[in-house]
Amino acid sequence: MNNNQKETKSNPKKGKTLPAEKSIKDAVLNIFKKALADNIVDAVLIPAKVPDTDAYSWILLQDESLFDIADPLPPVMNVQGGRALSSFSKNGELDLKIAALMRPCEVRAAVELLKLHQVDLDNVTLVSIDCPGAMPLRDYMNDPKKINDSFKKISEQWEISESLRPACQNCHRFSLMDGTGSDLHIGLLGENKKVTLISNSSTGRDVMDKLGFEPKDSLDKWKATKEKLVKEKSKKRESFLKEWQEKIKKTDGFFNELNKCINCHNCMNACPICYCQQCYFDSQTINFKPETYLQKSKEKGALRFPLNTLLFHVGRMSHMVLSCVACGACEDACPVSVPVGRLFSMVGDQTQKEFDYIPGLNREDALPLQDFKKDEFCEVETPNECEEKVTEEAK
Amino acid sequence: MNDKYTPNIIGFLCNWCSYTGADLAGTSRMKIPPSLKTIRVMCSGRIDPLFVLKAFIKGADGVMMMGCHPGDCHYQKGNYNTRRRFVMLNSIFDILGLEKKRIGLWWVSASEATRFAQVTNEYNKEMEKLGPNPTAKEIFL
Amino acid sequence: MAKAIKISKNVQEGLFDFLKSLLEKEKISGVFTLKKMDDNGAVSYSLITSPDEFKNAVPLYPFMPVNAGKALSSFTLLGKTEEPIVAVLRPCELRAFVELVKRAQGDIENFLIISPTCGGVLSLNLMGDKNQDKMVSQYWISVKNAEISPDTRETCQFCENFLPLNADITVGTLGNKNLDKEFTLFLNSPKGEEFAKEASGSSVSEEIETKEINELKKKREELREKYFKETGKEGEGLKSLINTFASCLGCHGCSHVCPICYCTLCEFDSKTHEYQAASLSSDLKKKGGLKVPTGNLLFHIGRMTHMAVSCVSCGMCSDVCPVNIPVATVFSKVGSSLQEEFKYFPGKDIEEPAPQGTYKEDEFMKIGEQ
Amino acid sequence: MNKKIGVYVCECGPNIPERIDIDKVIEELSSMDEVKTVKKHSLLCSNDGKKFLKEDIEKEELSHVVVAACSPKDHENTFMKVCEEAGVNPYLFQLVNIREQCAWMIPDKDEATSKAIKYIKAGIQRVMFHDALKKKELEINVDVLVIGGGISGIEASLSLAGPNRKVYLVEKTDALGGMAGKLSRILPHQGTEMGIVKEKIEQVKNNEHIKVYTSSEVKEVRGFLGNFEAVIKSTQENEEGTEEEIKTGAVVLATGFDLFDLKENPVYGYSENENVVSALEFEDMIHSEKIELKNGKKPKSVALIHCAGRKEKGYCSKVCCMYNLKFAHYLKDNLPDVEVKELYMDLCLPHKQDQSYFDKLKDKGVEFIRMDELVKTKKSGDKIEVEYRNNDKKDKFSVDMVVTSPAMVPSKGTSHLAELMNLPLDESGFFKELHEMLNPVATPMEGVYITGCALGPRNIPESITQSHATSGKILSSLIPGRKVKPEVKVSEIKEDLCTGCQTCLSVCFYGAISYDAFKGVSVVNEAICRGCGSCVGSCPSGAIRSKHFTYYQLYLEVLEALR
Repeated sequence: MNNNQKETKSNPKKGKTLPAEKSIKDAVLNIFKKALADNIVDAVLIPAKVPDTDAYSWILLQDESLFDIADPLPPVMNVQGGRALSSFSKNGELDLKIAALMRPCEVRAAVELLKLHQVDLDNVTLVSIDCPGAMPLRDYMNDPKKINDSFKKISEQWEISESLRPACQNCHRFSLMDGTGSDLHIGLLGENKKVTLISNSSTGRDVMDKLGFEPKDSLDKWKATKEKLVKEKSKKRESFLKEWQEKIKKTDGFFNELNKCINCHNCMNACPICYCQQCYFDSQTINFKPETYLQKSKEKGALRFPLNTLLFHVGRMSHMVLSCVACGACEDACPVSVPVGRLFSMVGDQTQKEFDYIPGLNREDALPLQDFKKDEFCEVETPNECEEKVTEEAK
Repeated sequence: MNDKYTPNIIGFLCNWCSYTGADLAGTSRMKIPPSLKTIRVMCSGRIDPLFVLKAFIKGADGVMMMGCHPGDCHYQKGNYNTRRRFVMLNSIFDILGLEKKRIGLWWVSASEATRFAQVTNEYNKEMEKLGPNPTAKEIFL
Repeated sequence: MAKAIKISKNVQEGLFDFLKSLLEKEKISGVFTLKKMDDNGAVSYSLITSPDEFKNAVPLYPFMPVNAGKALSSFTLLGKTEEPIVAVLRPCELRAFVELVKRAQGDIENFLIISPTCGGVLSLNLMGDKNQDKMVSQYWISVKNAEISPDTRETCQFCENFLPLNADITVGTLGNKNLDKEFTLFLNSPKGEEFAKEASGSSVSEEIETKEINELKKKREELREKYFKETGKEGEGLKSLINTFASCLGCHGCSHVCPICYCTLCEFDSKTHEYQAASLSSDLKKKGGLKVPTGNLLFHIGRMTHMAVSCVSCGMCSDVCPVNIPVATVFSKVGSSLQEEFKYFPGKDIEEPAPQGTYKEDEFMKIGEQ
Repeated sequence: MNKKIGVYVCECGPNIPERIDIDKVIEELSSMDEVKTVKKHSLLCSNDGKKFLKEDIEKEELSHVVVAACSPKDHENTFMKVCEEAGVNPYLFQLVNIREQCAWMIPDKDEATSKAIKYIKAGIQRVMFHDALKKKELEINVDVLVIGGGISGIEASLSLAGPNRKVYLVEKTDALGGMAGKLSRILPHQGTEMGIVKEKIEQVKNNEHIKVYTSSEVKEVRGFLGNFEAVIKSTQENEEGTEEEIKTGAVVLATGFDLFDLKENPVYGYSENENVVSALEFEDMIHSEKIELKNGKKPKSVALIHCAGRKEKGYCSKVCCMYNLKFAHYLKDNLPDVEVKELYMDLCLPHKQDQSYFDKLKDKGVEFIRMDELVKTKKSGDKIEVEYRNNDKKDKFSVDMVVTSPAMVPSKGTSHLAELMNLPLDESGFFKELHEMLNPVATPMEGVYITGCALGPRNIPESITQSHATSGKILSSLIPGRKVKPEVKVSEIKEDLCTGCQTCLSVCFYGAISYDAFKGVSVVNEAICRGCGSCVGSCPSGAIRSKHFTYYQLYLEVLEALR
């Protein structure tokens, strides 16, 4: 199907490989150091480790010395990068040039937010990076040391480990392959002790020129390794999707997955796409008098509290699932380990296919619900009416 | 003497007493530290603790709240609320081990220009001693 | 000596049967209590109206999926329930409900409140754990011996207000050695006595505050001291505060589950406090760098100014924190000092106004005069 | 942004340039792209200054105006008017105080200049977020609510009521007249009986413009000058609780006084001794012209005891001396051989006729005894023994009858009413005037006035004078057809954010906020709100916004100060 066409849409020929004797991390940071030093950008948005703690967070750095605490690929995804970017660029005009280093799913989120006018990318260079995945937040918080070590291993060997976040285990868009809407991409795969800088937009190209990195190195090795890994992960994803579609098909399957939910709405608040200040499902528009609740309870024998759990999740789905980038932030933030990330990603996958839409892929693609084609989805109407419509259009 | 550290102090003054008192201090040519930037509100009751907190977090070296003496509030009782809210914020700072010197509440009436001059100057000295507010340079707020 | 009845049954069965009979005899229209959701251990609060749905009720099950006070508030937000309902709440949940009623966020009328002498609850992320049943039975043993169960949440371990206030009926559990044979219902109100007639028990008169309970209180107070010392190490002030909240995601789950945070839209989620791109360059000039999203401390301290004085130390905030920040401990610490300052005991008396809404002319006289 | 901001720096003659480098200021500000024009003027508040300002605003077609000059206390309104004339909403204007709080308090010119710049920049930031508020005009209500049907209330009602002004007179007892109505005869001329009070009561009853509510009390009053809402509740058994809501433009408190309870202190021997009577009881005797002991005999000796309750209450009730003299005259005139002793702490003879009135008594042989304290009054046989102390010397005498004059104390309703209307009381519990000397009948609540003994002990002429004063105040402010412009910088509630916790209600001292149970949100009555903003500080969800002092406007000032 034409998804595949899209998957291979952006297809850069060449890139710039840079040495990484000391460490990959070092090599990556050097790119940004240079960009900052040469005033190509005024500030860099990058994950960093909070001094004297195990905590990671996003910092927007201008002072070169802060690179010491920066970490391009931390073991956890603390705040979804898209959210971080939007948090300071959504109000008013950004008068600084910023380079933002993010995981592909975070870049996709940023692009979706752009379409929703929740982020200002005019002065932002989005840089994606080959992503080995991240570890579950709570696991890390429970034992930072242990998780750090295992993550080190995993990220070096690009292993699809069970100890990764479920979202990352099932992620097949961990690299540039599906034309992630970034300007630059940093390839880690393939080349040993090297990183590859790949431009993915005119902005990216421009930045590379300014950096004096001429894209003349072949990308074959990187591509080959990547394709292999993508195949592997795509297979894993397929099986994951099947498994969960089965689960949900069962009566109440969906609800049973949610029956631990306590309405803390952490999932929503961690979700980069849920940008509303006031979630509709928090607002007072859905309060009823006690009698009503009592009535509901009498109909079913019992009424579960907190109320509206199902409404919240399905409602939220209807609001954002077409833009769901399957980053898994929601599941990471869930205190009662509801597989909410997997549920949304699974539903998202289906609905997005319906609309032939891949969130965060392409800045030009309109959001499915902000766009329509007269002759689409005839099947939901009666076929012959549909026929007429189309022919009428033709006239 | 040029590189002498001058603190950045914000003063929330109620319109009827303290702001008038400050005006009077000016009219009587009293010397008030330039480090103090006054912000006029109608009643000290309007001073949301969040203003103080936000000013503190944004790096203000000192935040002064000023209003009419209890019982003299132009709006009759507003400053009693102010007092409670201040006590609230103050003990939060206390228990969290934040520098509570950096926030303060003073009653200054419209006629107490001298008191205004005195408290602002004293406070300014105190802040000079205390040095810059770490929040001004802190990244991880 | 308090009025009480002794029921010679296992406390869980006993309470179950009592509630069931109330429901069957239509003395009440519904029971608000915990209910098993499935076999993998999930429980959740429910308003149960039909006796056969009641079979899954687990009134004293040691989990707090939400603060029931908050749940009851969402139930009675638009007015009092017309039909009588029994609610089984833990002491902190009851206090929370009272605080909410004070703020017109709920109505306690027509409720019969039953509350246990509380041994605490297990941490939420243990819900569905493969050892859940083992831990629960362990829990009941420590309740019998009035000990602090190791699996209970930190907040519960140092909770000193584990005897219910304002409950119509108090279920005596802590320190009752033969809890699986007999237990006591303390009847604190005429309403309680009225309903207790339905319970098949012999009336006795006992003291709620037994020796065991007082000892437990002591133990917990010591723990409290300890935990309070450990969080926000004195002196370090700002730095330690920053480190404590360093990993905060800004998911604001703590305020979403907090029973006292009743606002539909938290001020700190509103546009008001959003970062303005315009101030970025000046901030970066000053600091050289900036953590984003910003406003982390503003949120936490700001939230304190709003609710800490009414904090009932129910621990929900810690429970839902995805990054293990001891939110409850910090807030409980701040809260208790504020409550001392204002001589306010949250959840004690519905008539007593919350400190924000009142003042005395002759309090804090020194403030502002220096 | 289509905002065109003009900044005008006033030199205020030599005042500002002396300390602030205005050209530097102008240079600094001109570089801001928000600013369309920056100009200076030697004296903006002068006529040609205002002319210049108006014309320049028009010429530059400004949308917002910032004036850097003196304190807003001085000329905010002046310049707001100019803006209005120049077609700019007066609230899209900000006056920055660079004189009092900059030039005049900072000797160092550079410091003063840089601070001035900060202030003005803050003003510019702020003004961009101002809302174009609109002053509303409210038709004033000229009617008056008078609380208290004593002589003061009656007098006030009579002098206020007229063809175009209705008066609602509320009296808690079942009859008008109050304490004055209980007096036998009224000083100074002994001749008059109850006459004048009766007369006045009649006049009130016959006045079609006065509506009298006896056995009623005021349950609720809120509002401000020209716009009060009150609820009058009947306390009569048969119509218990019937309420009437009225609208008036002013409120007069004439709640009068009560008498000190002699039982409070045993030294007066009041309760256990039938021939110890209170002044009011004696008035009744005079009224019925039966001055008799309980046994029906005429008293041969009477002691008139002044200052009962003076020590306890800590003030002189001012009128007792004179009516005691009145009693003495009466006794001497009607029981020629009666022996009269007056026992006083200090004699209070404030008025011009008083002295001669007192001297006459000496001629009539009344004995005046000074005391520091009354020790006891006790029965001995059929006589009453009165023991007192003067300096450190104790002494005693016996009489047949004792008349004790209790002090005037605030009437029962006072504290309740004060609470209801948020009015201050003085330390003795009487209403507190706005200023004893300069504003003796006004209160902190504009449109609420006090007269008579509600303010403390007074005699009848004084009370009447005050009632006239009160009426004068009201008549001169509540002119029919006049309009009032209520405060527009008031609070407003964003209903979608309001949780209905009603914390704001409890911190609003004007009762300007009410709760809409149907919507479940608080509602601000803009006509009553004074814009103090106390509610804003109390609202956890940030649902309340105080116009012209919004969170953001103030926050911008903070940011600018910290930049």
